[in-house]
Amino acid sequence: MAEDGKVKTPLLDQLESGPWPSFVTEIKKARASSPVCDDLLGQLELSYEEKRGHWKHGGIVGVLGYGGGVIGRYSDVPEKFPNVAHFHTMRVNMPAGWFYTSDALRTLCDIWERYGSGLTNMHGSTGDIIFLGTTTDKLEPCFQELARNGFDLGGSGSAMRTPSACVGQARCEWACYDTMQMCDRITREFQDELHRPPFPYKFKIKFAGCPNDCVASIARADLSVIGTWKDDIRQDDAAVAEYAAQGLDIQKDVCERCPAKCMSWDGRRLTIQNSECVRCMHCINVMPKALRPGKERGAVVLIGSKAPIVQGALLSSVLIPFVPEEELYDTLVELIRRVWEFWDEYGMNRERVGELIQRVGMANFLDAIGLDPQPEMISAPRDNPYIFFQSEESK
Amino acid sequence: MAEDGKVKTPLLDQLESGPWPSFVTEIKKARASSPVCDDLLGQLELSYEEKRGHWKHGGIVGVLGYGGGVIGRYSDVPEKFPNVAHFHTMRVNMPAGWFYTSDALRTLCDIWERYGSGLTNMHGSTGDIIFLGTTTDKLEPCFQELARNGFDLGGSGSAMRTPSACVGQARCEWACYDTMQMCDRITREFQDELHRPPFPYKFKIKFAGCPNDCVASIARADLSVIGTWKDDIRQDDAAVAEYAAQGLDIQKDVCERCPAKCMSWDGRRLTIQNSECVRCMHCINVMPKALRPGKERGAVVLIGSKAPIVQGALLSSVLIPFVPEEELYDTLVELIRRVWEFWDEYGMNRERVGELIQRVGMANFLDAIGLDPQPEMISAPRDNPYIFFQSEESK
Amino acid sequence: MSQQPTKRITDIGPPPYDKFLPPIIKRNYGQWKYHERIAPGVFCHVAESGERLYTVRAASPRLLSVQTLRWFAALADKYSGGHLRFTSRNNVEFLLEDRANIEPLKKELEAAGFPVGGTNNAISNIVHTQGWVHCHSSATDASGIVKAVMDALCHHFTEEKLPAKLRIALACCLNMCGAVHCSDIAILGVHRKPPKILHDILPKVCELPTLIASCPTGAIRPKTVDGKQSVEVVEAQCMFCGNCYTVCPAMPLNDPDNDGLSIWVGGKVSNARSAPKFSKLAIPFLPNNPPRWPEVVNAVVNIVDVYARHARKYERMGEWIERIGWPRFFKLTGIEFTRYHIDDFKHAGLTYARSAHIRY
Amino acid sequence: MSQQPTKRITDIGPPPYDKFLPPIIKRNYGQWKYHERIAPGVFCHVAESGERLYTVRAASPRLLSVQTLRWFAALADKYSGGHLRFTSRNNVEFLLEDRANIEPLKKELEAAGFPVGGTNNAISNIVHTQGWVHCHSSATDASGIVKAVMDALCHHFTEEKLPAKLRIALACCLNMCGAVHCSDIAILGVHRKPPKILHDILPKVCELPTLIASCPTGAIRPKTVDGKQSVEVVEAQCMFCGNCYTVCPAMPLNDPDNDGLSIWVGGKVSNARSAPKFSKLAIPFLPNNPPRWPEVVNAVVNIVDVYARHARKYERMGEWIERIGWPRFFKLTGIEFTRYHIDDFKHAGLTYARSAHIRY
Ligand code: SRM
Ligand code: SRM
Ligand code: SRM
Ligand code: SRM
Ligand code: SF4
Ligand code: SF4
Ligand code: SF4
Ligand code: SF4
Ligand code: SF4
Ligand code: SF4
Ligand code: SF4
Ligand code: SF4
Repeated sequence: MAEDGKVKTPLLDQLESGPWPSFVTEIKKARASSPVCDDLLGQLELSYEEKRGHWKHGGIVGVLGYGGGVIGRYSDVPEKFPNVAHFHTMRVNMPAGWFYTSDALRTLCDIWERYGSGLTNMHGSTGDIIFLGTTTDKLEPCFQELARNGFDLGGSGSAMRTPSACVGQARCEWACYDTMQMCDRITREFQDELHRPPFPYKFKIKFAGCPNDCVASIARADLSVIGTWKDDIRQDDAAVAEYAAQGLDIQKDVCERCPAKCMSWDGRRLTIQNSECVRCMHCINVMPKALRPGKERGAVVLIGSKAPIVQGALLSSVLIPFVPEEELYDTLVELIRRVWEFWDEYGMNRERVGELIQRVGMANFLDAIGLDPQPEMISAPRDNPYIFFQSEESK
Repeated sequence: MAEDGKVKTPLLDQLESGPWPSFVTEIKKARASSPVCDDLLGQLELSYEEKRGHWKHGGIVGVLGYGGGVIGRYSDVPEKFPNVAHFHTMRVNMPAGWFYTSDALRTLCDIWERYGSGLTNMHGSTGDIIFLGTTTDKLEPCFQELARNGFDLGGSGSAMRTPSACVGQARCEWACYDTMQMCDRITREFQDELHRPPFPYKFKIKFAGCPNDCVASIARADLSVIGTWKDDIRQDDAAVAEYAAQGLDIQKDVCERCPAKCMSWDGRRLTIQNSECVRCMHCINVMPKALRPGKERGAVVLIGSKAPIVQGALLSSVLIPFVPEEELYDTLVELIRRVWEFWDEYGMNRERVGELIQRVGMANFLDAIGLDPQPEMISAPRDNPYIFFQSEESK
Repeated sequence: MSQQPTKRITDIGPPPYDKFLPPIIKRNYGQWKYHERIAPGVFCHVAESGERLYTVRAASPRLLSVQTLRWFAALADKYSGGHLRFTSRNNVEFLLEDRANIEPLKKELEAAGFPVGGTNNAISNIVHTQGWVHCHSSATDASGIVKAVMDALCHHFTEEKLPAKLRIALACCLNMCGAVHCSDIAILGVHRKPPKILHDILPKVCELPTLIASCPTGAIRPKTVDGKQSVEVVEAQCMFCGNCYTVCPAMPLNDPDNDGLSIWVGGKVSNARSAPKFSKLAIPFLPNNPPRWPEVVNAVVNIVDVYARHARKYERMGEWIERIGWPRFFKLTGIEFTRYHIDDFKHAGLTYARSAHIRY
Repeated sequence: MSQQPTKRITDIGPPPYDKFLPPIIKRNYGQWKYHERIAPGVFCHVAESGERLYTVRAASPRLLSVQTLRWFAALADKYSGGHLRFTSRNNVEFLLEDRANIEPLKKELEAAGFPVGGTNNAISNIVHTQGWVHCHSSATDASGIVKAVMDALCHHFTEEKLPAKLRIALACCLNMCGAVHCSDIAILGVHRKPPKILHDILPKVCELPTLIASCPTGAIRPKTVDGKQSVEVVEAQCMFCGNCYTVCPAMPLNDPDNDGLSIWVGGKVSNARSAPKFSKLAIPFLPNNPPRWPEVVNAVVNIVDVYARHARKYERMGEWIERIGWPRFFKLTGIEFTRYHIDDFKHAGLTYARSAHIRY
């Protein structure tokens, strides 16, 4: 701390200029209501000087009866910055689609001002409301006041993590199922698994309403639910003509960019060979007034994506090619339970489900969860002759 | 053997009918000059009855001073078929491009009639002339008579295998370097490595005159030398027009099949954006009279392909993106020596050079043989963050 | 299962999904017909009913004080009936029924330093992580680099002049909380030195088997150090992933002189046109240079500029690079190709150039 | 280095590359300008000098008696100045200067049962291996299946009616001497039972360390069997590759009831259009049914027919399948998709469908 009680932050101050909103300014603003921000700025300035972080490995802290929702954090220079000696994060389960009313937002602000630093992340990259920085004693009271106001904690540790959903049918014409409702129902269904880590490692679920995947589910969720449709793209020829009239080069920018090469434009009429369409969304994206997903809607369910630690990053891959909208909830609940059961039994410590599948092989995984192999699950069959023929089949 | 001295082969006989030439007929023809064919037919008929082979694991047999060129083979039912109790194969190094005169062919026939079964494979899949079936005592005299007539043995075991080449400039307008001569020179340069297995495992070299790769070098050779060109495709517009006139759909069958999508056809003129061309040969293949490889010719050198045993099949990958025709021989000799040196030292028993590269990593392999990394060597950079930073570079 | 004192409230889950929805959305939920672009950062969704919902999107530093959140709330009360949301990339969106409110809202936001934009073929907010603000594992800061980079690219947020969407993400260590592995441009904090082993505390704070198992390359071996059970790291086998530190506090990797950043390009998440792709290595290492990381900013700006100049309409970064080929990418950007670009992990062999397809 | 008695001739290498070339080729070596298709199996190369070389290509069983070779030689003397060659797919080619000789030569060849063809968009000869004729390692015969399959497909050899070249290869065990791993259609002999261990001879004929190391899955473990050092095979870990047998005769895998064939499709070698590709599994197992292997013949004929009906011009098997997608391939061919089609080897994860791109 500097003598006059106010820290000097010459390096951080340089991040207050420029057109992009500044997190430094935010921390300084919060000083008004919370003294800890001074020490946070101080420690951060120190990190900027030394080019190294000053946080210690988090310890296990939390609220009664929950195994997660809080990330413990301690300064490694507490003598210098006593107010951030303890600086835990609370993860608060966001409302589906990240919708708020001004009142709801103010309620959250009041609570966090009372119990914490007054600093937040809106939102964390799993989707939670992140309350940045408080002490162990504040966790429980803060949690209960949140609860009284209708908010619960999010996930951390080896638990189901806070599921998230794209804005979906609330504001998007392309949502092939109700992402927000589905996220809400699944989150409630598995409250116990969310709050009390029962698994070998974390399990994330994300709901995207269409193949644009606006929540990055295919890259960032152990279970990725992506809306799609089975029937033909709905087409409004008049609207197509309008786009053409407005100067859209339908041949170049639409037909030639179609990955299935199943569209043709003769200058007047657009023809889509829907049987070849792979539901990529591109043509619909470019002409939202003219083209829309079909009416026979549902979702493709994919499994296994994650960041690289430690066996290398994975993308989710197709597990169920199509589930009709009306069967989606029951199918997912059933599927999730089976996957967890298998993972629980065979998953190693800190092994994500995607890594488990890679280790035991997709075919064995399918057996275990009771699904039949389908060609839609693969991009190509094996190219190596190393087939483990099952002895039942050979004589 | 059947009573009357002639074996009955009811199963094999069924393979003498039908439009395709029959190997059974061939074996029967050879009976005229060689009694062993009876026993070969007998044992083969037995295999057809029992659905299993009747050859034992080959022993080490050969000719004086050579470590290869012969595959030892013994029957596991010698009591039934004494004439094929020993039935070794001799591999004879074929003439480049598999060209023969009728006299040369007759010479080979006479020799093999004298010393062996009179049965051959023209050719083995590495390219050698295969003399099928003789006994240990015949190997040396047969070899020496071949030698007196200008033929030498081919490779086997952990040696440089008989290199092979496409017909190239002898009969192909697309050959970007002299494949047959290159094959001839390399084969002579490394006679010792061909006849006296010095390596951890086999090493195959194939020469293809252009990217059509008519000797499957990219799939079947540890070192694949594929002709290509650097400048523009030579184009004869009149001839293009002719093809169009004859009904070739240049837009559909040529432009749209171009992997680089660098061709355009306005119904009268074909335009190739040569800077984008990836030298795939397709357009040239379809219009040989109109399009030809450029004049600045040479080869791309690739390394590492092999069959699946045991780490999985590999395709060769780019090692030198372009070597001008005139520098090709010296470059190859130098390169081959360096590769062998490294492989000799670090290769494990029965580890092909491609497998070694996979094990130690391409970058380390390049260091070892003294080549600089180039982006042409990869289809894409790494997507994982697991970089082994070299300590020199970090402080 | 856990027993809780009855009066405590637990396991209630998040607020019901429809609790905070504006009336117009409740009325037209699932009935949206199409949307129109109005201006950068402003679009309009039209319902089957004919009703129109206007969205105004503004930038956010993500790290927000309650003061700013209250100000957002006040803006919402003033212009959007108290309704707003945040996006999956951490921008704030105001949901307006009255088109007339768009301009005044934009003015207030911009005046306060919250640019409006990020829609369509623009650069949107940078998904990022905690960095030195809150994480123990970081090789660099997160918010500071994001601020510096977006200051330089802000015009691409407020305009829609790129060939396609361009998504940038940042993660401060290999855990990649920002899930940067599928971004058009990814900025990733990296360590370059093996963990320092704190032998004195290690036996107390770490489980040896877990620690040894945590190393993907098997670089960690048990070792007795003055009597105490501990471990050693075979330095040649360490690729600095930090997984050992995640499971054991006694294995810190932080090293001011050697920590820094790497740049990755060409990833995408959407299924639009091409399938989702991983980001690939562009620049293995850039120095950690706070407060404004000029080397990182310049590298990112250069890649964006080259892409903007050369890519075709609707071509994402990765789609553009695949069309022109990686050699051309390195040529156009002037980025040096090094041994580090050549994969040597699990599936390395599949990244070798296994054809004679070459551009000269 | 080796010392040889001086009179012995060694290390002379093959005949000089130009020794057997016909004069017209010597005159125009490297000076060919273009080629023309004349008829199936017959094409003409035109030199810059204007000279024309006619090639007539005939089928060969590859396994040839000296009698037939002498007959080829006689034909060459009669029609092509004594000049002929064999191709990389084991067909025989006669090299004619006089166009008038084409028809009589064709007639003699066809009369003797050597069909002329295999050029352009046809099925050429099947690259194959030794099988029961000469190899100890084979799970099936080679020549017999080739004969049966080509009898059924001979019209595709003598016509050029396919969308593109179609290359078939056969290998009688996983060593894949036919290098079938990059063929439009590959027929591969497979074992389905672990090796039987001949404990009595094993210690005498095999090196234990080499043997144990030879197993890619580590299924072979040292074991003492009635006093003698030997090995055991963990059956669940064996995928029947036969590598142990290659290094150790005491580990035979042959098993008449369980050996058989698998069918692979979509590979290619050329760089024309798409890059070279590996063949992928179509049918995991078909019974070994000599002398004519009807199940194999029907399977191959069916795949060829479906391909011929659906592929576009100049689309190789693999290019066609990639365009329509594998699900459609299985549908059109009526081939059952099984657990065995899903890769579980090294790079398996990369073969999973990692996008939402699906045809319904
Ligand atoms: C807060 C957050 C980053 C942020 O600033 O937004 C975060 C912060 C941490 N993550 Fe994360 N992760 C966060 C989203 C992610 C994501 C993105 C996502 O969920 O979409 C990923 C990549 C996707 C994935 O799960 O694979 C992610 C992959 C990891 C990993 C690597 C896991 C893996 O299997 O690859 C670790 C390491 C671990 O779990 O031990 C990790 C570990 C951590 C820890 C707990 C550090 C540690 O080693 O214990 C960080 C605590 C920082 C702190 O002090 O606050 N975090 N983490 C994100 C959670 C906020 C929220 O709940 O909304
Ligand atoms: C004769 C021939 C097959 C034919 O009928 O044409 C052949 C026959 C044998 N090969 Fe081969 N290979 C033959 C070309 C190939 C090819 C194709 C090529 O060279 O283009 C390959 C695949 C390409 C490659 O090398 O990867 C091939 C890959 C193998 C392998 C697996 C090697 C690998 O690393 O994957 C083995 C196993 C071994 O070497 O132990 C093998 C082993 C064998 C052995 C020696 C059996 C053994 O395990 O010892 C066979 C002897 C059969 C016999 O009794 O005559 N053969 N072998 C070919 C050589 C004739 C010639 O010299 O022209
Ligand atoms: C608001 C948001 C969803 C949410 O629940 O928060 C959203 C909303 C929309 N997205 Fe998105 N996307 C949102 C994140 C994403 C993401 C996820 C991400 O960036 O992490 C992706 C995947 C990005 C990727 O591939 O790496 C995404 C890929 C798309 C695409 C496909 C773009 C492409 O060509 O690849 C479209 C279609 C388009 O823009 O033409 C799209 C289109 C849209 C539309 C037009 C859908 C609609 O009709 O309403 C929405 C507004 C237009 C626009 O330009 O933003 N959205 N969109 C997210 C806004 C993030 C932000 O603040 O910028
Ligand atoms: C004679 C031979 C070379 C030799 O030295 O023996 C040869 C000769 C010719 N090939 Fe080839 N190719 C020969 C094996 C190959 C192989 C190797 C193989 O099959 O194992 C390939 C790679 C096959 C693959 O990709 O799997 C091959 C891929 C081609 C291609 C590319 C075809 C494609 O579209 O992928 C062409 C171009 C074309 O046909 O249009 C070609 C074209 C030609 C031309 C037209 C080249 C020329 O201008 O002379 C030659 C005769 C035409 C024809 O249709 O056969 N040749 N050609 C080989 C004849 C084998 C046979 O008896 O059928
Ligand atoms: S994922 Fe699809 S449905 Fe969801 S917001 Fe994006 S575009 Fe709309
Ligand atoms: S959705 Fe994609 S695949 Fe389908 S027609 Fe449109 S662009 Fe083509
Ligand atoms: S590889 Fe090229 S040069 Fe050689 S024969 Fe084939 S087409 Fe001609
Ligand atoms: S050679 Fe291939 S890539 Fe080049 S222009 Fe012709 S078709 Fe296109
Ligand atoms: S990426 Fe690494 S350093 Fe950054 S928040 Fe996540 S775990 Fe912490
Ligand atoms: S940093 Fe990674 S590689 Fe290095 S020792 Fe730790 S776990 Fe192993
Ligand atoms: S493929 Fe196998 S069985 Fe056939 S020849 Fe080669 S090694 Fe022998
Ligand atoms: S057959 Fe292959 S997998 Fe089975 S034991 Fe032998 S080497 Fe191992």
